[in-house]
Amino acid sequence: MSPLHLCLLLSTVLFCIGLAAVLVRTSAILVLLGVELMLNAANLNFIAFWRYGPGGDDTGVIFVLFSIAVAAAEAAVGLALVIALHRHRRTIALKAANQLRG
Amino acid sequence: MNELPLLSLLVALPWFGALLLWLWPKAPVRGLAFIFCASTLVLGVIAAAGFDPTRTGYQWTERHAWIPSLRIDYHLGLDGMSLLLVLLTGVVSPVALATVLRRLESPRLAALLFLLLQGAALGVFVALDFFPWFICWEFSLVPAFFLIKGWGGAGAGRAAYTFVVTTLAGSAGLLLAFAALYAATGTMNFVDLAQLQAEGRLPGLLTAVGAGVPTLAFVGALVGLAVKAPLFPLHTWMPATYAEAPPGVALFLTAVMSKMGVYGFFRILWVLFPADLRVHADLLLLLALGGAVLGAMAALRQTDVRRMLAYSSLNHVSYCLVALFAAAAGVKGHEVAVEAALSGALVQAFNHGLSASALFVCAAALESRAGGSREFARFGGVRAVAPVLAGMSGVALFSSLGLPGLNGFVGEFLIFRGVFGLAPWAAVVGTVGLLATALFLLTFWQRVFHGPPAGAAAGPFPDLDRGEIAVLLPLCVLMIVLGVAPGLITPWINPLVTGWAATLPMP
Amino acid sequence: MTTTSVPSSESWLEVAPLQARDALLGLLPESLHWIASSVLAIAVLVGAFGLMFAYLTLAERKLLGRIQNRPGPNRTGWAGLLQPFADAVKALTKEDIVPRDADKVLHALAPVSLVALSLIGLAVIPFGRHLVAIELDAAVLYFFAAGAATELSIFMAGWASRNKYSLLAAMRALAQLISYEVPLLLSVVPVVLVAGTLSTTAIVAAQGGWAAGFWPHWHVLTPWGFSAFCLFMIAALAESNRSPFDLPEAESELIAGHLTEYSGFKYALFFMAEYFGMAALSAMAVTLFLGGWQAPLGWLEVLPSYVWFAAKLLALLAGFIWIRATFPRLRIDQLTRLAWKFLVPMALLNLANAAFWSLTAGWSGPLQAVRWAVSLAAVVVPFLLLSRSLFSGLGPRVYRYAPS
Amino acid sequence: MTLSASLLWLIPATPLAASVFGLFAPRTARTLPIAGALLGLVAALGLSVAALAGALVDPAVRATSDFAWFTFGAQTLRLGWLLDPLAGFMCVLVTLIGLLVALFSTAYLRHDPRIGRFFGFLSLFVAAMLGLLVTNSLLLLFICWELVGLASYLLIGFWYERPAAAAAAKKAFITTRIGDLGFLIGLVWLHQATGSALFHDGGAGALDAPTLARLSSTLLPGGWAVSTAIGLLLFVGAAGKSGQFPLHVWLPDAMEGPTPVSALIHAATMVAAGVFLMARVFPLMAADQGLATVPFHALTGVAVIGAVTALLGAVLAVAQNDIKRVLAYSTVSQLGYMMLAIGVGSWVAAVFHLITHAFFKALLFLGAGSVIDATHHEQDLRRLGGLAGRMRVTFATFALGTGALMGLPFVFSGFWSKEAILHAAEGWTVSHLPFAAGLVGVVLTAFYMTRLVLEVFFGKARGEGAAHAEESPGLMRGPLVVLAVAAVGLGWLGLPNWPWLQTRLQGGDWPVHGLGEGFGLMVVSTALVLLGIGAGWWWYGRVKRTDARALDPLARSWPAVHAALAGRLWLDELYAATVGRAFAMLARVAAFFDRWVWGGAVEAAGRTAETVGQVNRAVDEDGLNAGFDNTSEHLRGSGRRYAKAQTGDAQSYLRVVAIGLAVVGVLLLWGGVR
Amino acid sequence: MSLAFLALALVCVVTASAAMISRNLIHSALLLVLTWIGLAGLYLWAGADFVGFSQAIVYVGGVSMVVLFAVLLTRRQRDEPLVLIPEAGVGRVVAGLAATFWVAALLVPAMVVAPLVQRAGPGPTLTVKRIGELLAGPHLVAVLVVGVILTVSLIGALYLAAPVTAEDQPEWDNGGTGRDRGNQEEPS
Repeated sequence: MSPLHLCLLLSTVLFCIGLAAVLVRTSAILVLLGVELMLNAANLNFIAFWRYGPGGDDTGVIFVLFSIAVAAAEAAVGLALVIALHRHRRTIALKAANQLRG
Repeated sequence: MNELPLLSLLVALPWFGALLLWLWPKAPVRGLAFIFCASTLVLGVIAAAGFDPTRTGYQWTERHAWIPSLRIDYHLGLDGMSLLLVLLTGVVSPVALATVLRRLESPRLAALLFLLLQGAALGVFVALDFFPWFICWEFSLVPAFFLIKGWGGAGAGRAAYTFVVTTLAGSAGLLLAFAALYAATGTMNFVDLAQLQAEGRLPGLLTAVGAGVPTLAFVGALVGLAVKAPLFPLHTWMPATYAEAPPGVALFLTAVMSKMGVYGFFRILWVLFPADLRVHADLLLLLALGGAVLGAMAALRQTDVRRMLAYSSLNHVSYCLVALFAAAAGVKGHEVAVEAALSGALVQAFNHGLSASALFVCAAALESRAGGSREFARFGGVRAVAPVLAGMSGVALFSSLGLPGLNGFVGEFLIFRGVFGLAPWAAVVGTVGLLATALFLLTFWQRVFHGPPAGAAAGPFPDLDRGEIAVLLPLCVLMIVLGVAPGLITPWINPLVTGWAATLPMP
Repeated sequence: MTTTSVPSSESWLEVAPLQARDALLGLLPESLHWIASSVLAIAVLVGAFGLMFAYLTLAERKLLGRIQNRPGPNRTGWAGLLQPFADAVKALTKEDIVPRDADKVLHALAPVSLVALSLIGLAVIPFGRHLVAIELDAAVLYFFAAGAATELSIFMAGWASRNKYSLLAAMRALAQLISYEVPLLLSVVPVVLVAGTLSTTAIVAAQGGWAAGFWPHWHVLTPWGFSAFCLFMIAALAESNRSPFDLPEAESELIAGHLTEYSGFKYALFFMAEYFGMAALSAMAVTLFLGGWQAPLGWLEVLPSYVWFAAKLLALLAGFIWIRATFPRLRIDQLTRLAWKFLVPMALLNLANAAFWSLTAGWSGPLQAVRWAVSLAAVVVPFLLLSRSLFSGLGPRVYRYAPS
Repeated sequence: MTLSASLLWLIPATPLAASVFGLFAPRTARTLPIAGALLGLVAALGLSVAALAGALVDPAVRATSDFAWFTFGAQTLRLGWLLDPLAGFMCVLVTLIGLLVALFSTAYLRHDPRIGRFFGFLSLFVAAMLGLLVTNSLLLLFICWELVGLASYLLIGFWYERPAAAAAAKKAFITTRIGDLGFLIGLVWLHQATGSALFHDGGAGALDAPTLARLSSTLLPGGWAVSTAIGLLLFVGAAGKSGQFPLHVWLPDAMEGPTPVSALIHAATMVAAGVFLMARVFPLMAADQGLATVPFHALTGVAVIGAVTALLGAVLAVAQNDIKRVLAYSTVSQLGYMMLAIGVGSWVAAVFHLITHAFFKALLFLGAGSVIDATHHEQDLRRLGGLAGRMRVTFATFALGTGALMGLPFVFSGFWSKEAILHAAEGWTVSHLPFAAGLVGVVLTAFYMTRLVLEVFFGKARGEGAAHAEESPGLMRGPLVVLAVAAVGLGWLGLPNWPWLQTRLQGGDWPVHGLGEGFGLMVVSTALVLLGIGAGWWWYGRVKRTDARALDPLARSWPAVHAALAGRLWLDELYAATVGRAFAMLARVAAFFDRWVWGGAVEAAGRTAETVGQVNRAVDEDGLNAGFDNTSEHLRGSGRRYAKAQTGDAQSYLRVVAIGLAVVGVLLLWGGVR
Repeated sequence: MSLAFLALALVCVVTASAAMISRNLIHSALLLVLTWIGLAGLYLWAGADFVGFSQAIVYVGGVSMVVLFAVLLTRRQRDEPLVLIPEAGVGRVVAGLAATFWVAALLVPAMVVAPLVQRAGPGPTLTVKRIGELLAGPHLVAVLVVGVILTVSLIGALYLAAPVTAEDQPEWDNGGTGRDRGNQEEPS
């Protein structure tokens, strides 16, 4: 098990935890946190490949920086949505927001 | 070649008038309509003045490429025959318009439709390319349909329907014929086609397209034209239509629209399919004679004034066709007879236009005074009550009877002179038609005008008012003048007829 | 302390600390050197700043007293010198009350994390020519990362005590901290721009040397530098909840703010963390603007670098205390308006000013004067405009709650 | 003062101009139209006399003046005017009698409100008649011929309120029209054959010798000469106009018109037009005389028809009860004599008899008119009688006229002209039957005239109209006297021994022979006349009828014959049965065909089109649409099912995405998809 | 493998799973912050200092605050217990875990099988200057775009979250006016 594999393994685990949270939990905020976690797992991958990969260029790192910035923006908007949802539905359970259906 | 686009103006003016009527809500409808209607007569006279009878071929021509890719041109031209018919339309239209608009509370739409109809009719007479010709030919049906349907009698709807459908069915044949011609020669221009025919290449080209195509094309064209100028078996739409249509429209139909058919016979069949025409001449002559004689006979049985007039115009138009078909069978050596027959046909067409119009105006006058009823029985002794009406309709009646001294006789004499020279038996049979015509017209005259005043005549029966006299007088004067001096109109068609006679084949 | 090679040219005082360290490390096996040196560094830092904290509380109370024309604590030891130890004993012996419904874990964790986070910021500050705990390439970034984490602790404190007021106070404190973190960082950016690096040692090195023999290259002595320094200090005050911005635990406000439910040693820890935060921010200010351990004049180089550093640091701390004594407390809305409508715009403009400064570095002679003039104008004009607009909105206060 | 040929057109023009006053003047105008008409007639008379004088200067020459009417194709129709003694004499005859009749009419129609119109029509008639007389073209002759027909139609139907008059007018016009059709065919054929519309065009005209020789030499398929056929066709027209058998039926009915009309048109002039036509085209008719090979000669036909008509007219006149109908049949019979004269080859005798007959027949008619006017429009013999005493001048003139008609010897003109005809008929080589018919006609003529005179003037006045009759006013008696003088005097113009008229007409020599040569014939005819008179007196003179409703003496002796004659041999019914019904049948067939057969065909076409449309709609409706409808229904159903998958629960979507991701990944990596 | 990596990995995994399982939102938020700190450490361990510190600043400083504020602002009515958020049905849990299992079943073998090119030895060094050049160089556009994204999203978030007009305010939120807007009965 090379260090790279370990890193990837770790990021996969984190990713799956995040995914599980997203699929299972009913609270909107937790789903968002799950998503954040999945994003961070992805970042970890980048850094792992930057660290252990063939190397040569640092795009991975740059990518992570941008990913962090965008994730922050995403978190802000997501939570603003949750607050708006709460204002109208008085709950943040995802079940409440199911008007958009067939 | 005159530079003024007179013919385009001629066709466009009525349509422009219609457009103006449509757009200008507060227009003085009657005045405006008359101005545009009469303008065509003025233009016709100008065209006549500038027309050089001695020169053969077309004058006042305008030829512009319309659809270059299909080699279709916007080609207008005037020869003796078209000039004659344009003048006829010019004279008859105001009469018809006046009759249509008489005592009509909302004349706008009627006037508009009539102007469209008139424009289309003029278009037919001056177009020299099949494309514009056929457009005007078909387009004239539309306003006619609506005029009949809108302002006609009780059964107008059905009559208009049969009228349009039968004419359309016929013109479908026409379209097929010209499609064949186009396929064969690549052009639809009458002048070019005539040129091809003159060089004798047309039949060859047509057979190149398909084995039976020449005859098919001929039959198609024949059917299309036969329906319009009611040739005997295809005339069934006519009585109902003339009876049900408003008098003014019926007048225009009989005076001008049927002449479109005769014009078509000359312009298309005579010029483009002489050989076929000659082959079928006898059969067609028989049919035309049937039209003449049986038409007159049937008229005897009618009790409805307008239906009787319908049959009488069938009779007269059939005489034109008798002359045409007889001439078609003519061979070298019969030039005089052919010239007599053809010029007779054209003169008769023109004169019938006048006399039929006058008769229809009188019929309209009678109708309007008898509360719209058209039965003979409703009248009696009108001459005592309305002598001027009696006098005018007398002139019209005797003119259509063919009394010498009036214009009817000239055409009749020429036709009989021509037909006798070409097919004596036809002439003899034709005279039976003449007799029958005299019989039913005088019977009508006797029942309606003579005898003690009865029916509607007993009640309030005002004589002709200024409007009606203003319409009828010019017609009567024209009938008398042309009767005495037919030389006024024959010079235009003489070179044409001589030209045609010269092309007769060897016996 | 990373094992840096010791240049022989410097006076022995400079290198004394290094040598002492090497001596100590020598006792241990080579493999443990790395860990030992870092533990040593930590120990030294904690010791130094702990001691400083103690006497800082004393100094503050003495200075406040003197400013308020009263002696200040003088009962414990000679002129109150033992007061800090007395306080310490008091804090330790006080009963540590924890609310029943409080989130025990968070309640305990909050003060500890706050102190830890305040301290770890000091790792990157170059106390002397060779006295820097960790030589980091992105040192400044590390320092502010640590600083940013402190808000968490405050939230934990506010939340864990299960007390409406403490929670509300925590929220207000957080609002203040967040809104002042922006100008703090923005005021640092010009320095990084001009120095061209995030590493603190490089920044201090960049401020070495003197122009025209007597004018040190300190950032504060440039127009944009001075403006940036002022902004940094105001923001620092707000970050460490001091004086004009000490709304969260001000007496006249919500009791003790997010510290209401704390007593005893935890409360002392909070108190200590606050002072460590203040000290850290002052140290960063010294490094960035006051030339770190650089001596003000050429011939003053004789004193060791860490002495100059300590002097500047103490001066700043005195300034803090001085400000606390003189400025009235700001209301929460005035506070945030100051941040967003004055500090942030000034910092952004200052950034442009610094850019201009660094681009025109090559100018010489008369152009130098032009450069100064433009830079000065770029500071003064926005200051005047913004300050006028700052107070334009003030009108009679609309009391939403109190019946008019 | 002579009138040259080129001014000939003035003769018809003046009355025409006068007619315009009559026709277009306001209805009730009286003086203007009358004055106009009379002035026109006087002028025409003057001109005619001048023209006659011109013609008589050299009877042999035919002065013509031609003009172009109009051109058709390359041909030009040339018409012209012709002046020869025949035209001159006829013009004078027509204008003179016209004038006298006009004068008579002013009195006779003084009560009629539309007298202006009457004189308009009268002038129109005279104009047309004169035009017919002086024309040099068969076409122009035909035109005037028809206008004369029109005028007669208008005049017969003058009192159009009376349905009988209207019907009579129509019948007259139609019957003459039938004849005219034959005329038209003949005219057209002539123009076809000769190429010229003129009679005499310096050798190229239709009647010039070279063309006639050509015509008679060209034979028709049946062996007939072209000239014969054309001649006979023209004779058909003449028969129509002159009331020859079988086209005579309209003449008795024409009596519905005012009496002056009957006098002028149906006695003197118009009916004579047919005879004039035959005289004018005599060269054409006689062209085939010389050809032995020709199976039938035109003149033979004319003679036969003439004889039959003469006999028939006379026979029918015997049993008529209307004074004017008796005279009408008498005219028919006399016209028969004229056609007989032409048929036997002597057109001069025919013209001579025509001239004399015109005068005494006009006299008789005007006499009858005066009787009718006096007895307040009583025309039935049975209700007249005893007028001799009351109406002396009318009786005297009527008696002179009767004498001339019957051909009382030597004194009356009728005797000489009839003698000439009988003399010519006697000399006819073809057959003697016409001569015999002529003789029988003489007897019958004498008989019915005697009956007429006895019934009207003698015996007791049987009707109250007759009872109060008194002599007509002066204006009516004047013309009667003039006509009486002419009726007597004119005979002497054509005496066998002094054939002044004949030489002028013939334009050449005329055999002069003494009285003795034809004396035998004269004696025989005089005897026959006396026989007729005796018979007349025997039946009607011996016992005067006293009661209007009394049976006619003749009916008592031969009831069957009398009934037949009274019914005019049922000829009208015969016509109605044959020609009338045939026409009606033909008309009904035409109408039937028109409505059902052709109409039916179109209707059928319409129906089939509709049914095709119906079928098409049915197929379209049930077949295709149904198919489309349920497929779309099916789609919508499935659509709804799939919609359920959209639960709105974000997480369920994410689950699906995850699984999808896994599946796709697996496929990509190991599925060997790459 | 270095002890540090294992420790950090352990921290991350434990805190992450705890966060996701925890029933108390605040606890899960704070645990997640720890995860983020663990991750920052991992980045530092991997040698990407700058990334680690920015992760720290952005997540621990910024995002955590936003999360915590969100949690606080969306707390239930005063009278409902904060903690117990009713869990979804068992079916949902099973389905979710199944899906996760399938994804894992894809990722892990893929990772194992994947022919990864490894580079032994110390990791590349990345100085701040290098990062600066990269950002200001080839990735300048990306930087500007991210700037725009941040501005827009933050303004959007602000708009979404803040109750702009009266009717947006829920009836239970009396806008801090003290009066209970729900029942506006007249003061007696």
